[in-house]
Amino acid sequence: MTALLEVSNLSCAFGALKAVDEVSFSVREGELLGLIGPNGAGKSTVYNLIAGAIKPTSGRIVYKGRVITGWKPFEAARSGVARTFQIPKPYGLLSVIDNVALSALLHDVTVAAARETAEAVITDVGLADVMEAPVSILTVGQLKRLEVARALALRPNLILFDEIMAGLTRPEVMSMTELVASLPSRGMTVVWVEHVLYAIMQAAPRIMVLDRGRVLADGIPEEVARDPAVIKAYLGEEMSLA
Amino acid sequence: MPERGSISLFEVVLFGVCLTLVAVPVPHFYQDVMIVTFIWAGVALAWNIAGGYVGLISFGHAAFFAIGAYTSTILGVRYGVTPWIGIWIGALLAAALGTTLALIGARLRGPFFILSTLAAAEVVRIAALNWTSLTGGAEGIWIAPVPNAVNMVFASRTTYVAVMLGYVAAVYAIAKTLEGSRYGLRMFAVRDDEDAASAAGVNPLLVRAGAMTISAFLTAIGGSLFAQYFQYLDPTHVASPELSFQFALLPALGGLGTAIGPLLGSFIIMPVSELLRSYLGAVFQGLHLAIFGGFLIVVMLYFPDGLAGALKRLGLGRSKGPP
Amino acid sequence: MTTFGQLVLSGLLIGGIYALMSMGLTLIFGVLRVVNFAHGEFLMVAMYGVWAMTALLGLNPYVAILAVVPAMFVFGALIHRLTIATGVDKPHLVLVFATMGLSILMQNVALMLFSADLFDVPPMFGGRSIAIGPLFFRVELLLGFLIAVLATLGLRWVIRSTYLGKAIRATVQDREAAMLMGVPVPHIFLVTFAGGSALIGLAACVMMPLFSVFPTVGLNFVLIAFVIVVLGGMGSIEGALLGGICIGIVQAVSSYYVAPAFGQMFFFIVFLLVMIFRPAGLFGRKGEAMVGIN
Amino acid sequence: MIRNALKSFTAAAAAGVIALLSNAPAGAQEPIRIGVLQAITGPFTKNGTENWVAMQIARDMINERGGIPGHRRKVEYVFADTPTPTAAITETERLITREGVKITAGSGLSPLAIAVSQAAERHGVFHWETAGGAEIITRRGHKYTFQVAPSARRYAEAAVDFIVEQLTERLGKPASGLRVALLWENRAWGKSVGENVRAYAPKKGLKLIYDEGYDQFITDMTAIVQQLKNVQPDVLVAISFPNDAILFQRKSKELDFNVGAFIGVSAGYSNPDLRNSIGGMVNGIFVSDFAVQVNPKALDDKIRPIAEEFFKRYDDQMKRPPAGHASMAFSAMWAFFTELLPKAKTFEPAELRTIALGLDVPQGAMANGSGIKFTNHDWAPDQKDFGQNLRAAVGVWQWQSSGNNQVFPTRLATHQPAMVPLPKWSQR
Repeated sequence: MTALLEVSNLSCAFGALKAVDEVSFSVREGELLGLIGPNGAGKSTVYNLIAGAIKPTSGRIVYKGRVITGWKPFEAARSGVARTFQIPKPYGLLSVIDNVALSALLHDVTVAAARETAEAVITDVGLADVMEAPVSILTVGQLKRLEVARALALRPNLILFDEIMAGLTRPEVMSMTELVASLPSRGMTVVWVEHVLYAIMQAAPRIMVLDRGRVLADGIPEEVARDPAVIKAYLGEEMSLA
Repeated sequence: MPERGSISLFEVVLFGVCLTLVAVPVPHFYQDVMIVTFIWAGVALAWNIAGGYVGLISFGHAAFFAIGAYTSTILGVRYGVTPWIGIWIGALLAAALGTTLALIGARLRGPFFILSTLAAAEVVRIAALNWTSLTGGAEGIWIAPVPNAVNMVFASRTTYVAVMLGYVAAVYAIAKTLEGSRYGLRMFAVRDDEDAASAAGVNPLLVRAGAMTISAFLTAIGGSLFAQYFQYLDPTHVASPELSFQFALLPALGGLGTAIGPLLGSFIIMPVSELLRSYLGAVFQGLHLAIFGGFLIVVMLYFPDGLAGALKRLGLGRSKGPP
Repeated sequence: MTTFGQLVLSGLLIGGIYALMSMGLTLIFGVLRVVNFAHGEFLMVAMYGVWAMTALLGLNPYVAILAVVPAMFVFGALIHRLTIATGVDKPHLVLVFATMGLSILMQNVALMLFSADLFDVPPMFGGRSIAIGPLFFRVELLLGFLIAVLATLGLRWVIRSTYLGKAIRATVQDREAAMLMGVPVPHIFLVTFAGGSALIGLAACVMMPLFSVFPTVGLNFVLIAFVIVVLGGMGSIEGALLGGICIGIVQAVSSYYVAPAFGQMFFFIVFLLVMIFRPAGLFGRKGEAMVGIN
Repeated sequence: MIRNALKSFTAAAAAGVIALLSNAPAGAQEPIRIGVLQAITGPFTKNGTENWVAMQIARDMINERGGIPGHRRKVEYVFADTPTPTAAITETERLITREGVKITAGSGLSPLAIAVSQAAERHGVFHWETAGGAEIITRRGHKYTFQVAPSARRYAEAAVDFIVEQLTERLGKPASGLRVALLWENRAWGKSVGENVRAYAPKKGLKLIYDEGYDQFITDMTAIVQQLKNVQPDVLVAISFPNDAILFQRKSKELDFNVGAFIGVSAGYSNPDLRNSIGGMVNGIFVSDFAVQVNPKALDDKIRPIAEEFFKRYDDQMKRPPAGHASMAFSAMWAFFTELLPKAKTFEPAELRTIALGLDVPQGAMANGSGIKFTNHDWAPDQKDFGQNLRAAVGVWQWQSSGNNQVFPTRLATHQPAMVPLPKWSQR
């Protein structure tokens, strides 16, 4: 299996603050990588760098053997990289199905077809009952799932999740975790930034820990959880592993 | 109220009414009101494609209107090119300016974009005013009122009404089709959240430029038709900021983002303001405009989705989503 | 050389007055993120106010400041309560059109009250102008310029050094955060809008000795104000002053050397160029324009 | 009890109303309805309102005298506000098709006149244009548009003739040696007068050493005044509107720009409240304009009292003397009532047209010293005078401390030109 995504010596600084400092890692085709770390560890920055939302100060990102450092978000999407937004960004004046249908349009030609795709995905993430509703009436949990739905509707190779569990009830988390875990089997590679550890720890076969913009640990959940450095980094934060 | 994309009974009836209005003999005054209403409605619809669908609020559409009007007229009067052709040339020129403005404004949002369009329109006005050799300057340029189908000058008022209705209908159809199409969906997405749209593979700049181009194109056609009906053009009239504002106000009052909004806006506001002027204008200097201003404030603050939205809320439309 | 000197001098002085006239606009935009399209009509109202003070009470326009500025503050507060406050957290186009309606309303009410006649205040300082060698300027212009500079410094001080100023800056940086920190944001908005209007009142007092007032006088100035505010970087007070002076000089010099008829066109082109290459304005902070997103 | 009282009261009131209604002179036919179009809102408000007032005075005066002579029919106006050209068309259409008027009058400013006359012509309605000056109004081959007011060209010629006949020797220079500057506001009016000056001046041996236009929204005149200062003209002809006229005078004084003689053309400089705006600075300015208050000797005895009454009434109502366009509006309407309509039988446009073309009213028979002689209306695009009133009086009057006094042409003059050469600002 070749590396789908290759991140090498990636750095990004905002003024004096080095949010990401010489980070390198690679993700294989069909892998599910969990990205965790205490607040301000640089998770979201790495995430946005890959998604093309911000440009790195140095380092490079290779996707499918192609250097994509600092590409535009829509280029990312078109070449198969989907993302969600930590703070949901729905199209406020559109219905749920149209929100998703827009993503589906990346591959579908007609609106009708896109809406069909959208319906399937929406059912998948469990929003069937609000299919036609305006997004204005959705709860936080539902908005999070809408984000996931929009990402899935792009039918990407690489899908980036950003704290999709935040604000979800425990049962919601469970169903969502199942969904995410099932994605690799559907031929998608997943990079998943998450704060809700119990979810990611059980779903992700590989966990990478970031702290102060550097990679702290990288391995299977059990090892990572036992890693003293990680525990030290997380000290103070309540932590329920596995 | 009609749904996005699909044609509703309401629209069919509305169109029917307009057709009969054209068919049956009505006093000239009403025909003129209809002509102006139709042209303005068409331009309002065109404006809405940029302003309502993509959120590119423009206070410079008079520039496109003027370019259309002047191009077809100058070609016709000076070079004997029939307006039937001139219209399209004018529309293309305006479209080019539209694209340019969208690209110029690539980094501009909200008020900043508005002001850039306002400034661009002023440049056009002053140019038209001073480029006398081409536009006839302030004394304007006029079309000989000699009826002749080739010169698109008609003997009967009714013909004009019919042509203008054709224009509105066409623009409405285009707006409607856009609404239902994938391009429409992309426009709405860019308007509502550019980052999300971009993350969904939509190139926002392209969408903005496209919308502006179409909008300018259709506006210019309205300008040419107006010139043919009015048969006299001068910059202080067809390129004035006031006109730009009017083009923006009608959709805003009617309701942005759907085709029906601008249509209702024009069909209600234009006749009403004409009548207000007719009956109050002689009594109280300025009263009719003062009323209009106040009305605009109230609608914007308390019915931000315009008359169409207000009517919808009054239950005239199918309710969306679960109760 | 004399000619050029005269153009620059006159441009500089009138520019200062343009700046003063734009300060209210830029302040209101900077804090509320609202472009007040009725700005010109606020100026018109204030100018009628000054005229009334001089015509009815025989006050000197500069003395009238004491009455007009507070009056405009109240007027602004009133307008804010009645219209702006309702729309400030709605999409920006709501207030764009609402203020547009406001401008139409005010213009025509003025027309009903004052007719379309031009009103002026009697000339002061014996209507004489001061001569420095071959260069001439009117005392009113100089006074206006100085008042503009003082206003800039004063405003700067208020924003930088008072509690109100701190609250305002907090609001500008992050409404929600400010709210959480206990800054009464709605109140700040009210005060800012009223303050902006008061500034327009000040401008009116300075302008009345130089310009006639009539219902549509706003049109003559509002576009200049927009250009200046964008040039200076929306929301930047110092920027407004520099922008105003820029426009004043550009206008005078370009009209002289190109052609008076194109003087107007010239600064719109300047404006568009700035828009393209420096959306944040010549003196504005970078990325400022992006904040315009509603 | 009270109810009864009310009953009887209402009854009485009703009776009174009826009495009032039936009060019209016995045997009088229904009034002659004339559609009047003036802008009383929008950018043209000022002139429009003044014209409207003057026209109303004409109506009242004729009605008080028992209506149209020989017909005993009163005059009734149907008014419409025409803020923009578009509005002008719809409003004209309304008056014609809804109110059924066969005669329209007014419109005043050229852009509006163009629209109104076009709509009227389309319906074969008789249009009596009282003030619009642009030649295009009548150059379009309309059969029923009669422009009583002088065209832009006449203002230009009056100004130039005045310079040649009156100013040259006063300034002690031959026409050929005179440095003349031309300044115009670049909308329709200023442009067309400017063009005509440009065309006519050389014919009279004058040469223009300066010729510039400026935008209506100008806020700073520095550049223009400085340019003029540098070219040092002997005479300056300026076509301005009120606001820019004031700006220009103030800036000239500020920059101490002095000129031998200053001639303003109509609009801005004829605006009566110019004196309130710039005070004594107005004195000495010449204005090429419709004749306003002309030498009574120039008026024939029939019209003299009428003119005086008009000026009085206008003054009572507006608290200032009428501007040229207002007094032209009055004169035109009065002539319409007393010269044209009495000859009419059917009051149909076709008939009115024949009468109008036949009119031969000597100069001095109208309240502002004009007369009426229309040129033929056959299609003749090159014909400058086409459809114009050759006897519309244009003259030059001067702002003098004693008032606005007619100084040119000598036939109408009440005073001699004064303050030539114009004293330097330092001595004013």
